[in-house]
Amino acid sequence: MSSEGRLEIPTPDGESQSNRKKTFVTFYFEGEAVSGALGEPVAMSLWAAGHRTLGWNEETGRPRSLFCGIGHCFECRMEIDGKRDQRSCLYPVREGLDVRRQSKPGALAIVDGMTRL
Amino acid sequence: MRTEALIIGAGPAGLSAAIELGQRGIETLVVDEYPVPGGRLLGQMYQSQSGWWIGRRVAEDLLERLGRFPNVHLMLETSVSGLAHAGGGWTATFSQRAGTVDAQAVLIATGATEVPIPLPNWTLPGVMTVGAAQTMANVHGVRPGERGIIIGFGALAFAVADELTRAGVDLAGIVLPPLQGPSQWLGTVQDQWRRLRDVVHLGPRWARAATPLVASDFWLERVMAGAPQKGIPALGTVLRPNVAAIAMAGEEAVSGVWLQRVDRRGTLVGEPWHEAVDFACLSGGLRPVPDLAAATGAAMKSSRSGLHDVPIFGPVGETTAPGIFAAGNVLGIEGAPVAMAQGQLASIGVLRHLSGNPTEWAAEQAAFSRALEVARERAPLVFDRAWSQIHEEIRQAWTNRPKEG
Amino acid sequence: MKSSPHVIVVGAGVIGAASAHYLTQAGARVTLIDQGDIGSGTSSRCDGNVLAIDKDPGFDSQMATVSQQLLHELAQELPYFEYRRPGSYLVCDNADEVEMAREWVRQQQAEGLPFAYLDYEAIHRHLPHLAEDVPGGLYCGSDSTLNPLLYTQRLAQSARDRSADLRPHQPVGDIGIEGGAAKGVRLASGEWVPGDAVVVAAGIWTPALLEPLGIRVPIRPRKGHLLVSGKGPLFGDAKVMEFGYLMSKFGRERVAPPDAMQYGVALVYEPTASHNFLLGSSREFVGWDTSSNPKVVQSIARRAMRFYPGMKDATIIRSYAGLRPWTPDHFPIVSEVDGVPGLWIAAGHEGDGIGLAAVTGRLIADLVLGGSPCIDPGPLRWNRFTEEGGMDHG
Amino acid sequence: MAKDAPSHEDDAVIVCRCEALTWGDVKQAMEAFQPTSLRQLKSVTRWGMGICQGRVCRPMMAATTVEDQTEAAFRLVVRPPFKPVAMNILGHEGEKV
Repeated sequence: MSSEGRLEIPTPDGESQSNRKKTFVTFYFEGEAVSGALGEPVAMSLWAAGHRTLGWNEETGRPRSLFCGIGHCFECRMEIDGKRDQRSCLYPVREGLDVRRQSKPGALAIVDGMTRL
Repeated sequence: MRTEALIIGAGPAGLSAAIELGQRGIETLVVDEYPVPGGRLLGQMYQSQSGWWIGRRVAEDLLERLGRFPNVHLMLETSVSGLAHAGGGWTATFSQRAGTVDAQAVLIATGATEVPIPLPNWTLPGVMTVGAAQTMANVHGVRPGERGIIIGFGALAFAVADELTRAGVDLAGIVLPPLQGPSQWLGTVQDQWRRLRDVVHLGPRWARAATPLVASDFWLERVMAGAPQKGIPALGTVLRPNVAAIAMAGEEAVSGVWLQRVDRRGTLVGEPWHEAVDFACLSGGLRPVPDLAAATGAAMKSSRSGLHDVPIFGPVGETTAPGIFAAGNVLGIEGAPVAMAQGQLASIGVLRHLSGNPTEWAAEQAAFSRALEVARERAPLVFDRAWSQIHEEIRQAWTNRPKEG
Repeated sequence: MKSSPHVIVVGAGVIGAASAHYLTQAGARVTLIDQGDIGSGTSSRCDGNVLAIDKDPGFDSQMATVSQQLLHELAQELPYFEYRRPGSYLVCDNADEVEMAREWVRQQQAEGLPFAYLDYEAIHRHLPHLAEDVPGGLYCGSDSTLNPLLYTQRLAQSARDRSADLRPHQPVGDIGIEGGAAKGVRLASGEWVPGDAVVVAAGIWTPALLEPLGIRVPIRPRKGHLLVSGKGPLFGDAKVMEFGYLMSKFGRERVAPPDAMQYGVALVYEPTASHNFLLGSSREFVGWDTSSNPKVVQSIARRAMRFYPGMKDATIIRSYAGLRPWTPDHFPIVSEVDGVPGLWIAAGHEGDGIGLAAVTGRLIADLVLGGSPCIDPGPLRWNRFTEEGGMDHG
Repeated sequence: MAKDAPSHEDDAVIVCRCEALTWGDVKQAMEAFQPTSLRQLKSVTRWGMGICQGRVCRPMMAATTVEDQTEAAFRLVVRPPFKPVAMNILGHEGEKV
């Protein structure tokens, strides 16, 4: 498996540091098939496949993506297999995962209660 | 589920502690959020005085040793969401699954987090911490982008620059962070330059030769401010000590960075210019993640910046909360070999807590304490010079802590 | 009283801040003192309730309604504090509750209040996320909500803008009585702050401040927990609570799971202006502990899912707990202390401090400065507990 | 492609990424409320109240100036859940799975 989004960092003694014995599987991002290494975090597969916007900030609607890479910042939160707010930098790829960006919440409706009935 | 010891964090500290507990027959559960054990060891690769440090191999070795003990269990993809004192021990709950774990002793080895460098448009996809880039490239073999820039002179900046350039990723160099407005907490330009002293020995031979020259602030300032704008070749890229990143550019993702020259006093001079990059790595430094320790009620040493918040701890990783121990970067940022020795020491604390015998394992404690001192002396990187002073204050606070009864 | 008297308000929670706001508005000089930050006690560990829906017809309801009107005016006058008036709902768990809810609405409508009973079809039309088996509910149109942290700060800010002296991080040592009247307070630092009147608006800390003077105040801390969701889809734009906790008003036993009964857990759902929602709440007498009890947190989550099954996938990002200043008859004390001229109490609002802050602050200003009171202060007198016995104040 | 020179407005820089709070928002709150602790600043700006719970923005907030410099003014307070948790998991903690 080779991909433009992948790289090799050789150790000084010539062994590959990162790309060893990977099994690639298919999962779904917004319904579109994406290839990822089994067990690597979802965000890594998406990044390698060129998908950078992993969600939108709820307040501004602006794109956000992986930031800290190890589960502290929650910027890469996505809906994975129906579960909200999953950190895609931690969540391991498995065959057939359903990965989606979280919808932006709508503005809070301002209804005057005195006129509701 | 019940266990004698619960270790939170499967990095160098947690795994080292688990091995010690494992070989002494203690039922031990190690949990970690990450799908792969090893913590930050997984991405580490740098040259030290004693040769190359390849963290992944260290992790593999620790895991191989751990695998010999059927009494040690590893549970990954597991975030601790609650830790409550119950029945003389602690009950942990988790984010990923219902159910609880009751433990008689808990070792908190939750490591560190990176501190931010805020600059205009830094929320754009493609701006990430330098640790994220390291994880991406070294751990998962994913290319962060075609051309990047490293902002900030934190210790990880140089290791990651080296790794990325060896993998053929083009870098626009290592530049200063902005030092005004929301980034003012990073200190002065002199503070940034002084950080270079702690890593100069990792650079090429000529840079190491320059060590005596930059030892005085007088010469450090002049050398750094007078560097050519295109930078000083280092680690396959260029160090640009008098150029600051002042803003990121892009619409849906990073497309460039705005740079500007900085003078000897840190003032921005001349006109800013734009360079095309599709990713940026922020290297602000590291701070401990002591949240769980604080939540147990353990006495903390709090810092105004939050950069140095740590539990007050004793010689074998004890905190002031009963049955709560800590090891590794959660006690201060000192690197993996120090964390491993702290993990071993904390295992002594856990063993004594479980047996109720506060004096057993004295020979092992002495050996691990020596190992800790050796690891400190040989540390290839000094992450933050404040830690030795803070640790001295903590030693005093521990000695003078109010004792129960 | 002088034309511009100096009033010392002890306690910078929402009640003290509202008192300072109305006192300065009426021309008094105010010193607002707190042992911690502005709004750092119960006012920062609560939700944004401004309710009439759960008030007994009569004085209780009148006090809440006047407060709602005053708040509506404050929202025009002060900078933004996330005030809005979406109304609120009570939802029923079973047929017994439906019967009582109908009765409750009848009583409220008789008082001319904007209440409506909502049958099965109507409640599910109003609240489409409700569990299918919820049999009915009711609605009150005048109920409003706000950000309690910001509201408290805005009130204090308003007082400061009228030259009130804000003294945070100043624990009060004692209240100075000379010749039988309140003359000022001595701070723990030793500083003497003289004043023409002292208003103790210290919530759950009120009894400890007055006890050295032999003045007993029957306020006890009643703990409540709240959960905070992450940003995401909301389950409606208005506050929703369960009717069950009103059942005691009808002398009926509430029917709920054992954990909910044990911790006094009843559904409270409150959407906020930050794309998230709060869930409550619990009612417990467990001393002064404000830590989050995982069992109570769990019980609140379960109770919420009983009414909103779709919440199972919502994310909870933290919990917190506060101590409500409870009184035996659930009314606050807003009154001068008999026999100690110049010494006032404004405390004991249990879970209604945010909602009743406006009327309380206004009433304090009216009473302390000798104006005509905005509501009948009779039912809020401190000596109503004295009359019941147990007071040792000579 | 010609590039516009960047905005040097520090005030527009987001400091709390979760709540999209800018440096200008923080400065405004400092002026309007004169907070005496980081906790009070938090209550009027919402820094640290988002899903990361201040893990990212804490050091930046410490760069603000608040009057009170005592440890109580900046002590770390942590409340469960320490990491976000789905309601159905929270509601069934302690049960066998």
